[in-house]
Amino acid sequence: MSDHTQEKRAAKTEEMTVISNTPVADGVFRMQLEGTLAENMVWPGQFVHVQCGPGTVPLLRRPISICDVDDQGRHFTMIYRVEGEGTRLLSQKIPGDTVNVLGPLGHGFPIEHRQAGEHVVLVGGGVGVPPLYYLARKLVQKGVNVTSIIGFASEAQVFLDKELSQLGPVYVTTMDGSAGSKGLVTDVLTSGEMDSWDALYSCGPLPMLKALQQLYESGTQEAYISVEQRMGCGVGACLACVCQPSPDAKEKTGRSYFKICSDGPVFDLREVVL
Amino acid sequence: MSDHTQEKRAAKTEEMTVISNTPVADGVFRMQLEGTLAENMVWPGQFVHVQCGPGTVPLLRRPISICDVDDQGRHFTMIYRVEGEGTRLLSQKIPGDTVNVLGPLGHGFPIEHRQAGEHVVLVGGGVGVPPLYYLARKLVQKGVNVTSIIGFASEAQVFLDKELSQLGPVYVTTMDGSAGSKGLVTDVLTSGEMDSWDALYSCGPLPMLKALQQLYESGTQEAYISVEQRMGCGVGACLACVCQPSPDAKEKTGRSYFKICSDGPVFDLREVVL
Amino acid sequence: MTGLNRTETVDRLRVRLGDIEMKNPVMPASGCFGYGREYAQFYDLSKLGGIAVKATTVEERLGNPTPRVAETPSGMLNSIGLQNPGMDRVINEELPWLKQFDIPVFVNIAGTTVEDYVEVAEKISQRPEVAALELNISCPNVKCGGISFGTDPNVAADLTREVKRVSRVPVFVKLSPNVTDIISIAEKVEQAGADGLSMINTLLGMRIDLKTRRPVLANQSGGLSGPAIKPVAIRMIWEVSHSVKIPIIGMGGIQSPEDVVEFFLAGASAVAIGTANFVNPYICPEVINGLPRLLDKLGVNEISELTGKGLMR
Amino acid sequence: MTGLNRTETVDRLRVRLGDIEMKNPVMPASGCFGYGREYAQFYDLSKLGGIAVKATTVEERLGNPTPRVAETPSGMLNSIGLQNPGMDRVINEELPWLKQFDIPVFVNIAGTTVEDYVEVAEKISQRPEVAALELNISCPNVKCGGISFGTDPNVAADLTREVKRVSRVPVFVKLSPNVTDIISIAEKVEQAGADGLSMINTLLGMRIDLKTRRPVLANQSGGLSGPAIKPVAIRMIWEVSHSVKIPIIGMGGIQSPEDVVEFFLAGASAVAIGTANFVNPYICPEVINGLPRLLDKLGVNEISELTGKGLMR
Ligand SMILES: Cc1cc2nc3c(=O)[nH]c(=O)nc-3n(C[C@H](O)[C@H](O)[C@H](O)COP(=O)(O)OP(=O)(O)OC[C@H]3O[C@@H](n4cnc5c(N)ncnc54)[C@H](O)[C@@H]3O)c2cc1C
Ligand SMILES: Cc1cc2nc3c(=O)[nH]c(=O)nc-3n(C[C@H](O)[C@H](O)[C@H](O)COP(=O)(O)OP(=O)(O)OC[C@H]3O[C@@H](n4cnc5c(N)ncnc54)[C@H](O)[C@@H]3O)c2cc1C
Ligand SMILES: Cc1cc2nc3c(=O)[nH]c(=O)nc-3n(C[C@H](O)[C@H](O)[C@H](O)COP(=O)(O)O)c2cc1C
Ligand SMILES: Cc1cc2nc3c(=O)[nH]c(=O)nc-3n(C[C@H](O)[C@H](O)[C@H](O)COP(=O)(O)O)c2cc1C
Ligand code: FES
Ligand code: FES
Repeated sequence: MSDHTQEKRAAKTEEMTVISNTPVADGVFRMQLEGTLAENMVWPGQFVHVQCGPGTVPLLRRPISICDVDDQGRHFTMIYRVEGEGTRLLSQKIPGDTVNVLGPLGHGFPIEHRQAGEHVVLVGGGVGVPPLYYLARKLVQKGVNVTSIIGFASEAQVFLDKELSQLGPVYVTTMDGSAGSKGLVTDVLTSGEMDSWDALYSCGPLPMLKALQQLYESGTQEAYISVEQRMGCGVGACLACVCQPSPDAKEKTGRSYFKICSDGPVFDLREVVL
Repeated sequence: MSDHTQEKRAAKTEEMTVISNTPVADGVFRMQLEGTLAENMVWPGQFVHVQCGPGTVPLLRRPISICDVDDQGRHFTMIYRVEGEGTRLLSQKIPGDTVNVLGPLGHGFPIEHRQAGEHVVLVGGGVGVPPLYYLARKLVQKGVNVTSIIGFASEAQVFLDKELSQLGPVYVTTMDGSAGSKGLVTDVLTSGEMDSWDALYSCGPLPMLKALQQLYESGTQEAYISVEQRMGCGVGACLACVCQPSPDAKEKTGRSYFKICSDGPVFDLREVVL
Repeated sequence: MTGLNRTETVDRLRVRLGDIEMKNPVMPASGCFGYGREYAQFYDLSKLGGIAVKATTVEERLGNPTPRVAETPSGMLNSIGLQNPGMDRVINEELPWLKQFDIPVFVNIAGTTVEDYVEVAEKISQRPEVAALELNISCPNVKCGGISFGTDPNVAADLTREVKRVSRVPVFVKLSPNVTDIISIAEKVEQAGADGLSMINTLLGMRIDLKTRRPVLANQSGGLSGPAIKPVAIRMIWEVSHSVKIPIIGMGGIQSPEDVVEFFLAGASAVAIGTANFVNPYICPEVINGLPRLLDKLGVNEISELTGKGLMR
Repeated sequence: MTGLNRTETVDRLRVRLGDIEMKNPVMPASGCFGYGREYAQFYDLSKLGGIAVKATTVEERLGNPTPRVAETPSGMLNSIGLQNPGMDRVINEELPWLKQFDIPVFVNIAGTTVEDYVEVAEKISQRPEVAALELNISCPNVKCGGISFGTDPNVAADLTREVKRVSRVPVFVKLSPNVTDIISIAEKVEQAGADGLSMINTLLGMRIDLKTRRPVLANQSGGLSGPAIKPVAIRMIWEVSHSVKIPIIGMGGIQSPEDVVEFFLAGASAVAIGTANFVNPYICPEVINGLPRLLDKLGVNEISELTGKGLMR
């Protein structure tokens, strides 16, 4: 729902081929999928809707963020945590298997107005970190300076820290202090050690997003969050995934609700009620 | 439900390993499965109840006859036709995959009273032929002379003809005459070209079994048939698979119904109403 | 394919629901397809036999709190509620857009009082884009302690009668399966003037999260849809089609041409596909395209021949 | 595991259904386990929390014609009918055999008139092997035009009252889910003296074979069971448990320890497993064995603490 226009390419379905599917942290897998769909995945922050099994159990697709796309647009990467039946089935796929993917879906992070030399902070938590990686790559390509602050439960859950550190400084936090600094990502933001920044982009669990809203809602700094919700269609038709606009956004947009799958998942931090 | 006692070994479930799974005729596959269960499969005519998929679709197991067991009791063979979803999933299994098998189940063909030198006719139709192969092997081991009459729709559907011909004479019939003689298995039986026989064992589609009943019911020659019915449990608990005893059998056994899965699938030809 | 064959293929799938002609029997089910815009990015909606749009009420409704969907074995639960922008915006913004596809539009209408329904019916049915109303009687009736209109034959019949009085287009009544005796409801609704029936709406179901110990849906319970309910739909359509003469739009778990034929044999004259759109956005055209081959296999020329041709055993 | 731990494990699973003690909450469901003999070849039945045996009638019944089962997405249909050898043979041949396992036996009883039920109840409940009767009220009532006893609150209550009058053991009433308002039936049945409820019986469903154009089941329609109906069962148990005080035996699609806990949170005090026995003959002991670990994971000591502990949202 941002004002910024951004190239959004067509979504379709495709049986994509698994190139790799390997654990990157405790219960977390990285899957690379090949197919023509990848060339449409040009906007970081979008997601795909994935059919995890062949039959009717599980019935619905699962939304997973696009974590990276190769520069030729031939394959993309997603990183997912095994939560329930759907992601468990995904984790059993081996190279050569196919996965039916619907995407790319939704509105990603608005970045076309970013200028070289700006400083952007990426704030991620757990399986909210993956979309930030593709975002970081795109930003760095534009000459934007990127600092990542990524939080996990503990050391065993940490991933993408090394990859992100090749694109800019990375702060890792863990709840138990077993890796990086002990505490929350917001502790880093408020610690004073951060350089000033031009925009913040975030994806992570609801409490994290709420904490960010509390920190920045009343201010004026540019900030975007990617929001999760249980989905049905993933394309804006079923109204499973609605969220409420803030009073301001309601007035500005005339909208009484947003659909996270198609208006989001990325929203202006001040635009939605969490 | 035959009077003859026969060794019936315990049934259990096992994740058996697919050794091979290859087409043997149009839409018909032979699957070899390895596991300790095979050593209990000593009685020809018994069946296994097979879980075709991992989840709840399809939900129920599928009954498939035991077609052969190696002499060491390490693996067994089944031959199945792709009919619907269950057998379709089975046909996609590759060596190394596992299949959950419950068995061996039911009462097989009574053969412990057979004498060397006797002449036995095996009459099979379509996917009713497989259990007759194991039966033929066991009979030949006892020195019994075996003649097989096996019927199929057409040439493309014929299977096990070569294997059976190593155990005795084989008559093939097809509906369209594209292989063997044109017509039904019963045509061979009534043609007069058959030597006289001491017993008949049969497995095949309902119309075939009915024709056999009509031919021999009023006579006194020993004859057994293996009957099919849609099954639930496969072990005699749910009463999905009942059939009616003939008046004689009712009187003799005091039974008002038979369970095909546990009293059968093999019955005396004169024992059941088809 | 030659032009001749193509014409034949089209004709084979043609069905009639009373006065409504459909070039094929498949439409998306209400609530599962929005007003069509989202799926128009995947294919040309004029391929559809028709379209049933989301329940429309007098005023805008915001529906239930989230989470609104949950997964069940071969099914899903939803508690969207009656979220919709209200009839005026539907009339001004959605219906005109749908006109371009030249397919019969079934507008699902809902309310909490008879007056609500009548108001929507009157206004919506005047729009030239509307082929028929689909009366969603599964809604709670606020004047009867919140019990759904669809659970009492007389209440359902009264509502049907009132809506028929004002509607300029045929009225299909969408029956709730959460009833003891669906036959008597269908019969009463037919007597009250319904031009057809849609069945079935969702079964009431629920899931509880073991960790939070709370229902997965914020609304506690929701409507069960998808393949899991197909046998219930088939049974109800079979029973009802043996008791009424008006045409039935069948739905509940359809995801293949085979399912469509099963619904026809049970008594349906057309079908709607709901949940399966979420699994495969192309499901409606794929099912439509698959029908001619299945008819060939079954030795049937026109699909309309199959309606109610299921035989007793 | 040490002896001490083992004792603790056993205690954690203990539940009470009124006066009936069960060492664990899992029993096979009526009709899915015969009288136990077949499954005794797979494991020692004394591992079970109890056993519900097939519906028993006054005289022998031969049930419906075959085919009697059909497959549906995540479910199955059955139309076994009330096939059973009649109460005398159950009393003489089956119950004495079950005695050896020392587990509560729930005898499911059925009939077509109130008198039938009363006769079976009186006779069966005198047997020392019987812990409780399970009143199957889904049967057609021949004196009321074949409508099931279970669909009318007053008919169900009258039947319950008559059976209670003669029964020497607690009476659990097994509710049919094919009703508009299961709460009022549950309440009436409770008022009529029921000691507990079993729910749910099967949903009515049907499948049609495309080739023969006939219903797959010889009886046309049948009862839908298995995972597909779980969300309906959870919803009904949740609703009913908020309206009655008597204990509920929950069933409908259970196939894992997680399912058992979901039923407890919805309001069940024990559970029965039906269809899953056909898929995995060891399912009951496997679920029982898996429960302690799940309780650990959920931080719960005794499973009985979970009954009705599902929270509103
Ligand atoms: C836009 C978006 C992007 C996401 N990106 C990622 C990602 O990159 N990596 C990752 O690991 N996870 C991601 N998630 C969360 C992921 O969708 C869930 O973990 C996953 O759906 C769980 O499915 P399951 O079958 O394993 O679990 P189950 O709990 O068995 O799922 C049951 C149902 O609940 C839904 N569900 C459960 N948890 C969530 C959740 N957190 N959000 C939405 N639906 C949920 C499932 O989709 C399914 O319909 C994303 C979610 C959204 C909405
Ligand atoms: C004792 C016995 C032994 C059998 N041995 C063999 C064999 O060796 N080779 C072989 O190819 N087939 C055999 N069959 C038939 C085989 O069980 C069915 O073809 C198979 O179950 C079809 O399953 P499906 O999912 O592919 O078909 P679907 O039609 O989708 O099955 C739907 C349901 O109907 C049942 N069903 C369908 N056809 C039959 C049938 N003919 N008999 C019993 N149940 C059926 C299925 O088990 C399932 O529950 C045997 C059947 C029985 C009873
Ligand atoms: C998300 C969702 C929303 C629905 N909304 C409506 C609705 O607004 N009005 C209505 O009559 N039915 C509604 N339904 C019911 C469907 O139209 C359909 O009757 C039901 O889902 C069964 O079909 P299916 O199994 O193909 O989904 C909805 C179903 C779903 C899954
Ligand atoms: C084959 C079969 C036979 C059944 N017979 C009976 C019966 O005799 N009496 C009864 O009350 N319920 C009967 N039921 C219903 C079950 O006891 C149970 O309520 C229902 O199947 C739901 O549980 P499930 O999904 O675990 O099977 C039967 C169910 C099946 C599948
Ligand atoms: S998931 Fe269907 S509208 Fe968003
Ligand atoms: S299949 Fe259950 S008794 Fe035979």
